[in-house]
Amino acid sequence: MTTLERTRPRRRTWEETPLAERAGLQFEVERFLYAEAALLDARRYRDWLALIAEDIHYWMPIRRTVSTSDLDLEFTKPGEMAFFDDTREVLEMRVKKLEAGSAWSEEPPSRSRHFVSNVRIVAVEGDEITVEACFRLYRSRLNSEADEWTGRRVDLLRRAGATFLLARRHLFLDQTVILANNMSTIF
Amino acid sequence: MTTLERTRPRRRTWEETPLAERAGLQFEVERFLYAEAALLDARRYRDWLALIAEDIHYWMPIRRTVSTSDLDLEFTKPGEMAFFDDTREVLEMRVKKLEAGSAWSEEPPSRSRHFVSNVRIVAVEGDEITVEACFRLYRSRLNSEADEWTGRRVDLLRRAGATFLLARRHLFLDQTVILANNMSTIF
Amino acid sequence: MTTLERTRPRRRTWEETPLAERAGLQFEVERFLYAEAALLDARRYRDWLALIAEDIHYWMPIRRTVSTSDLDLEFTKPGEMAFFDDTREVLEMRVKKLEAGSAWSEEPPSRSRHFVSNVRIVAVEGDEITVEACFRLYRSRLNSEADEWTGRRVDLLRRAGATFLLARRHLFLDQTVILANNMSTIF
Amino acid sequence: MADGSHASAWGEAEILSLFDASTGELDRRVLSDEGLYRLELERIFARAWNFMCHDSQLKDPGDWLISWIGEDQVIVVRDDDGRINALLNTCRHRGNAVCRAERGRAKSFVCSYHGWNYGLDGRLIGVPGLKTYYHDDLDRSRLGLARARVESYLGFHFATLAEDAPSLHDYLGEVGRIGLGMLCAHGEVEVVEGIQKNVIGCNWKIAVDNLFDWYHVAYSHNSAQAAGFFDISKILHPKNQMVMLGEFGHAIGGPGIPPERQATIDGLTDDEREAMSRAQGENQPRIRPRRAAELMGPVGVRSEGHPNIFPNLWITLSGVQMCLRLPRGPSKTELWWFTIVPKAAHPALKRKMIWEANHIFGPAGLLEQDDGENWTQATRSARGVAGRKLGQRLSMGLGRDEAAASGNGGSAIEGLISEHGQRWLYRAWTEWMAARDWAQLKANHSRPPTGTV
Amino acid sequence: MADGSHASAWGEAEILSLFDASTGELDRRVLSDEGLYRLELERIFARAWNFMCHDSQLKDPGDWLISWIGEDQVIVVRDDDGRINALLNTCRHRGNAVCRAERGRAKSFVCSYHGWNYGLDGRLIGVPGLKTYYHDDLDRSRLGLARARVESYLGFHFATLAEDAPSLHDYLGEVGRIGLGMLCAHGEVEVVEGIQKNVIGCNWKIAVDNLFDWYHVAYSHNSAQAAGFFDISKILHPKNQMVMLGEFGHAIGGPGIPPERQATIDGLTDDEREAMSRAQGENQPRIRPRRAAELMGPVGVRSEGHPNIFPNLWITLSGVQMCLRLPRGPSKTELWWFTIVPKAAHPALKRKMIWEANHIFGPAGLLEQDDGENWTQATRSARGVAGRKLGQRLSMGLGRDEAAASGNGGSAIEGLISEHGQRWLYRAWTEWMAARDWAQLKANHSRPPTGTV
Amino acid sequence: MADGSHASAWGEAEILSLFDASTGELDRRVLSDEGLYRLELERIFARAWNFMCHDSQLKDPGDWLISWIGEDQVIVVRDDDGRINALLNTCRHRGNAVCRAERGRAKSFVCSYHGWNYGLDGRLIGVPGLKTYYHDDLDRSRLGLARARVESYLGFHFATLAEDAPSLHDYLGEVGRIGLGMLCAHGEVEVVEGIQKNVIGCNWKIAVDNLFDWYHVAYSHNSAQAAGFFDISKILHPKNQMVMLGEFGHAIGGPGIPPERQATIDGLTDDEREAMSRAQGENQPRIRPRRAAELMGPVGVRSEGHPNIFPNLWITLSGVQMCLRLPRGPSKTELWWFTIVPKAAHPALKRKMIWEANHIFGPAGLLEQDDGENWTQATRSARGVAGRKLGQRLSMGLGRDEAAASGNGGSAIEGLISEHGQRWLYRAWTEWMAARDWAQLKANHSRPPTGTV
Ligand code: FES
Ligand code: FES
Ligand code: FES
Ligand SMILES: [Fe+3]
Ligand SMILES: [Fe+3]
Ligand SMILES: [Fe+3]
Repeated sequence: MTTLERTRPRRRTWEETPLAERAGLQFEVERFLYAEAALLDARRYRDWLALIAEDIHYWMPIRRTVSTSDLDLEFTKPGEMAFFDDTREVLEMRVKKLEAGSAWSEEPPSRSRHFVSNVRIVAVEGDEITVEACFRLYRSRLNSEADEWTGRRVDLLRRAGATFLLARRHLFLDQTVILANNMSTIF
Repeated sequence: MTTLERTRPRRRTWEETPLAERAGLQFEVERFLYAEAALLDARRYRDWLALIAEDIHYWMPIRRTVSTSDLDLEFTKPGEMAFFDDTREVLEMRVKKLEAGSAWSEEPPSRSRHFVSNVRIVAVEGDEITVEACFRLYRSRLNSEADEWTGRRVDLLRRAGATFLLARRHLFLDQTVILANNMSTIF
Repeated sequence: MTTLERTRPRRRTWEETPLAERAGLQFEVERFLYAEAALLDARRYRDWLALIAEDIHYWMPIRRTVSTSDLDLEFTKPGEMAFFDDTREVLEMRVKKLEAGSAWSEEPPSRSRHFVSNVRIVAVEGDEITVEACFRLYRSRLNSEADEWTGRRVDLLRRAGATFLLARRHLFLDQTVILANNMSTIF
Repeated sequence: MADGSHASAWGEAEILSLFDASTGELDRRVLSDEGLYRLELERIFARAWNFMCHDSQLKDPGDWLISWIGEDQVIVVRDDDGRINALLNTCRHRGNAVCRAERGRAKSFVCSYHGWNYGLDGRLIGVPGLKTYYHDDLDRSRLGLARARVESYLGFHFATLAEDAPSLHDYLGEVGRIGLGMLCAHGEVEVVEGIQKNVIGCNWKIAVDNLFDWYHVAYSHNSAQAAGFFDISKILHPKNQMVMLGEFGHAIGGPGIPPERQATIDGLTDDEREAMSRAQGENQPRIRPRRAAELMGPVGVRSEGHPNIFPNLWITLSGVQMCLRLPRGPSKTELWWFTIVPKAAHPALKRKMIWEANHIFGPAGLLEQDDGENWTQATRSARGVAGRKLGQRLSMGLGRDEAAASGNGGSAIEGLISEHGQRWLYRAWTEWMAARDWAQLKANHSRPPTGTV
Repeated sequence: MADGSHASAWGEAEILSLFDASTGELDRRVLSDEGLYRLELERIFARAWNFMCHDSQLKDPGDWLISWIGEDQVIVVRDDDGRINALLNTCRHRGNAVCRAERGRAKSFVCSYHGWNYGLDGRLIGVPGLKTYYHDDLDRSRLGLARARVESYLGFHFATLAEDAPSLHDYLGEVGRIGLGMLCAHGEVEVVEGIQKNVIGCNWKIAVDNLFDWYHVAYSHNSAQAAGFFDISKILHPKNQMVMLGEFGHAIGGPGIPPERQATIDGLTDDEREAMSRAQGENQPRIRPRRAAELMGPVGVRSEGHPNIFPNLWITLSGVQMCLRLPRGPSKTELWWFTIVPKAAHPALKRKMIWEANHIFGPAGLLEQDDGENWTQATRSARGVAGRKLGQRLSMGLGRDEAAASGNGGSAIEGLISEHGQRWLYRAWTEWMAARDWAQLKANHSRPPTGTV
Repeated sequence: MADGSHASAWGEAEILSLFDASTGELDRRVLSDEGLYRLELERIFARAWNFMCHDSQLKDPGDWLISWIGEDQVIVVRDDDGRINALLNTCRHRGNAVCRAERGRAKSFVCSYHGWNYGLDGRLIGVPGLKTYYHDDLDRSRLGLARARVESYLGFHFATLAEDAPSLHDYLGEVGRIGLGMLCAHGEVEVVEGIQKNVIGCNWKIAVDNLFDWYHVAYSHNSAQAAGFFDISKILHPKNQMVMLGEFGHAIGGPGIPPERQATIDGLTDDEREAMSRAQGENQPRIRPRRAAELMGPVGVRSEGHPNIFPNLWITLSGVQMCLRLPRGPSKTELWWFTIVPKAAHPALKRKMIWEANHIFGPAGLLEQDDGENWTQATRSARGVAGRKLGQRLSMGLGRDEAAASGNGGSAIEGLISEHGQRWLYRAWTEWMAARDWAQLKANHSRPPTGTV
């Protein structure tokens, strides 16, 4: 939510830009996000890394079940514990691990499907675009094991020539207890 | 189906308008529907109500398992029993209820995710736009309870200055027996 | 993956066409795919057949759980066994079967929902457009049986006047063992 | 999945000890034990008169719908003679389901596996290859769809699998008949199109005992009050409660009309009562016309509470809705909401009744929403190793009230909100569960009490 | 999940009473009871010869695939000497699965937990830290992967966990061997790439007995006929049915070639037979060449029906497909579809065979689609308290036909469509389930009958 | 769902035979049998001291969080006197859950069903309608939330449901106290915000015994090494392993500091030790200050291994994390990861500790990811009819090492990587499971051995 709050002023200015321009950017952004998702589902991790900015913050805080009065405690904060709190260096390690052939939770490799939906540009500042979306990651393993994770995603895209780079990905999961053996897949 | 039937003539005229204009409207409509969904998932119910028209009909009929020969009986009709058959006044009550802090089925609050997909403008008449979409509402509660509802949605959007108002929402669920403790979430 | 590989050179040329044109085509393609999906969910199979090209190849190979080193064996190849390997003639038989009123796996008829997401135009050659998407088919039956299938879809659309025809549909499922009584639904 | 094909581990004495009527102490395993659940299917649902449908749901010959006796599916169908039949939905050849939809209209029932064809009365009337493959040697008279006994009262059809069950009339007794009478108090009724169905993660009995529970309304449904949906103070009448107890576990609990007020009403014509109803504003049950007295008797007519036809049929909103609570495992219950309106009611009144039914109960109902969450948690905690040993406490009003004979076999307790109804339910439950057959149940069940309860 | 670690509640007499061969009455609990299911894993699957794979699926040393014995996973692998081994897929150290993919090629099997390394024959050939941590004190010879016995016939590999099981050859007997022979009638075969696998919510036995069930074809698969996919009248041959019965439950059911037609065929050369096959048009089984007689014998060669190798291997389309029915719980079965073509067949013919296999059976098959729905409902209704007491009726043709010895241990019944095959299956099932071990089963199983059946 | 309301089928002798300490042979049913699992909830979790939380998680009166004793939910709350209470999360009226969030702050606990109100110490302080509906006749003193015994050591709070359990101090014994001491070796600690929770499809014990398992590190976590995330050779110390065994199943396993190195350390001031820690680079446990000796004793202070407080509390990273393994059925375990930092640590050091904790363990941890897959497969194969008969082999180091008294009730084994810890765990498990009560367990449990083990 906080993000939504924070970005509201920004968004207003973005809303003022002409429809055609906004529609065009929406197309470019969706195209990028879909292509990025397809690389992960195709297990083309190296090509995926090529879309990741040097300074990326890839973060999934822990969600807790709390009463309405405690909603400020729903997600852990930066610097507290998290499921993912990665720099590019860590993401590269995750990729190396997936390539090792001995990452048993992904050997044989899972079958993943990254659904990116409800894509919304919430802020544009210079060459940086903040995008919110709903995600659903479906993972099927071995004969019949299936996991799914859904949630809200806040990405920061940065223009880099003809394409974008992913400079921030914050993942707000809709689960508290993770109902899966692990989270060995890249979200 | 009936809706599809009814709107076919209309749709044709809509199809005649220039591509660019149709694409622009598609962008605006999706943008509105995604923003509306985000408000519900962010539990910003008051802001959501601001998008609801005074004369909204928010309706979810009951679906039944019937043979091909009885498909006209698949959904209950207006005036018969339904899961939702709400005016704006009822929706305001639902919101008040969610805010009460004693709506036990939502206290602690659920985690919802409204996926809006396959968005199709099926008719445009003056400032009113009929939009069909596939929806998937995912709800996670407490430690591990998860429900999902999918179906077809027929919305009527009405232009109101820079934004739209939701003047009709008809929800056609893909379930007969509801496989959940309740439907305490707004769809 | 192979498809992705193969289409990479092509794609580049497509990428060169002006943004507005690409966005417009994206809109047309999504519009077609959503309308096509809606026909299936509305059980309007005859209307759906009207969108199918004479020379369609409707194919769903079998997926296997294999190690990283054997990923070339993950899907069966054309000419090997498959779940679907249909010509238009076979699709017409499937429709006739669904209409027979004695296709017990669909009598009473299932409730299906075709979610088409992450739509990506990967190649345009003359009047033929290659489109990739993520799909999720949700099927609900009788009182409470629910199945879902997700995967990657590669479609070939061919311009036919004001609309397109579906000239190829290759479905790459995210399951190996099919966790359902049957696949009596059209994907 | 429960198979229940072998005898239960639960002995009679052990079962009787699961509820102590003298203290209101209930053993929590009653809500969670798998073996007890399987025994319930045998000793309660297969033995009781189960509600199937109302006459108006099956207008013409061939009209059918699916209902349940416990976890057994039943086809309820009107045959060409207009009789209602209840047939197990399983083919006598290989057991396939003969009907798969929820409802329909049929000339006969053809099995989709090999095409055996059954008449609307269940008789096996067609067998492909009877002459050839079967050499005409198939005792068709013994191979009809299994029939349950069907009897009706006021147009409400019930079915039982027990040959030795008493007649429906005797089974209902005064209290059960009052419950159904309440539905018809305003004249001949019909069921509105559309039955809301949903599944709750609770034991079926906690959903049933809740209907006697007027204590939970104020707290559980506080948010509906806060939303301005209803005014608890107007409907609760905590000091004018009446609980009626009947044989075999039937009971009614909730507000009662004080004798003096009823006296006034008795003095009025039906038109005057209608005027009075209109005058009293929202959320007030409509005052019953004279005919109600015949249907409900002098005591029953004063009840504006919740009847339960044992085991699982709740009549609510003073007769506007019924809710079936169908067992789906120790921790799962399927709810079916029926809405009933007088055939002759003015369209505007019907609309109002339907609108209220749509918004009060059902999975999205502004009241009902919150109950499932409490029931689910109560069921869950009955599974814990420590939790299930704690017992539940149903002592409200115990030993504080007087029961008087209500005149025709039942008895009535008037006073404050209490848990008399819940205690009566669980006492009857132990008796049903301990009895090997109807003979034993008839001999050993509690009679409605009089005097201090 | 069934743990089955304690003795079953089912006694021998009770088991034998579950099917009455004299009336064809089958107790429905056979299809739903959890305890019986657990006993099946012990007394049928762990004891029987289970189909593993065909030789062509494991071309080279190191080629392996996963198969199942009941619910136990088995690695089937060709070792360096070309022998096929069947190894339980569970490490002898801490039980981890040694293989997780469906198939692959390996030099050895390394466990992903601590790295124990097993040879292609299952021997434990490497243990990290053997010298240091284990002080070279680990009896490796006793810690290889558990081996099942493997024997083959015509290139089809089977495995059993029972030391005391008869040889595969004796186990198959005449009827089982005819079944496998049918697959090879047109020459040496290979399995086509791609096995369709899906899970159906039914008991495994109803899927198995269905293969003898030519009675259901006309009604269950009516829609495929309506769609113009096939012409039932051309394939059913209701008056020329032949059922063959073998020891231990093996059987074959379906159309038979009348003796006179077979006589004509016998007079033809293989080329003439091919010409005749081409002449007869669609959906007709290809006429078998001379070699078929050696493989199938004078009676068997006349069968165009469905063999079942007890318990769960169906051979269909006169030898173009096989289907395994793997138990996954009392109400769940996993189906595996194998497609078999003669190695030497013309590519065009192979394509045609594959196309047909792809469109007839499998989860999207135009025929197969509809069966699962019926089987699921038949299984479900066997769970109901009332439903499971009704029994199933397998009496078609009972006492109406003559069985004659087929020459090599089996017997054949020729006549109309019947349920002889199903009765034979369930009779054998009770014998397998009642027997404590192979010795008792050998002593107490039914021999293929002669005379009136 | 397990109901466990009837006595277990498992006798004492049978239970004791499930693990053979003389060979290290473990019966696989220990990891899969439903009846054994239900018995574990009664005889291990309801009886043991279960970890609830650390003092820093409940700063102020009214602060509460949910924890578990087996499958029973517990509210852990600090009351107005600052005492920590552990209360079963189930209302004494009808059993509803009194708290549904994971954590919160409350003045009292109000049940959402009927509004019964409980104090922070569990006392029933408010009952709507107590005077009216209950006529003031409700023995509130007997209807408080059920309380578990709570005792603490070094700020770590534990709870038990067993009246007859020894004190926490005696229960922990030397080895348990060393484990908790390890967490505090660097000074008073606090729990970092955010507990990672996830569910794994394995039996809880295989997750527990794995913490003693330094043999699996090299192979299971090979990919983390390949990714350059850590350097196994720097952390494994295969030749300097120390296993400590304590009463009631507590144990510690992993690298030990050689006496000579410890002697050097003992000679250093805390500042010198800090300098030494900084000097030694990545992945090396921080050298403990002088205070550690008091907390851990002369032998314990040399352990850099993994303590387990029986049954399910793992202390890891030499005291930076704790992991609870909560039972959720025979084939399901819920993991909770706690991260602990010294209150006084420099912010930069805290950040570093949190960063490491976030990336090593937890469902996305670069090490932890791979364990679940092996545990799940080991559990699955323990269910198979054949698989479960094979046993597991825990013989590493058996009879090869010397155990010496560690001075205060425990004993220590120094040497190579071994399975002493796992054997001690399963031996204790059989003793806990066979004992009818604490008296029997106290009498019959194994004492930490000395001499050859
Ligand atoms: S099962 Fe119904 S006709 Fe055979
Ligand atoms: S479990 Fe296989 S090596 Fe340890
Ligand atoms: S259940 Fe808690 S107050 Fe009634
Ligand atoms: Fe309520
Ligand atoms: Fe069939
Ligand atoms: Fe590990």
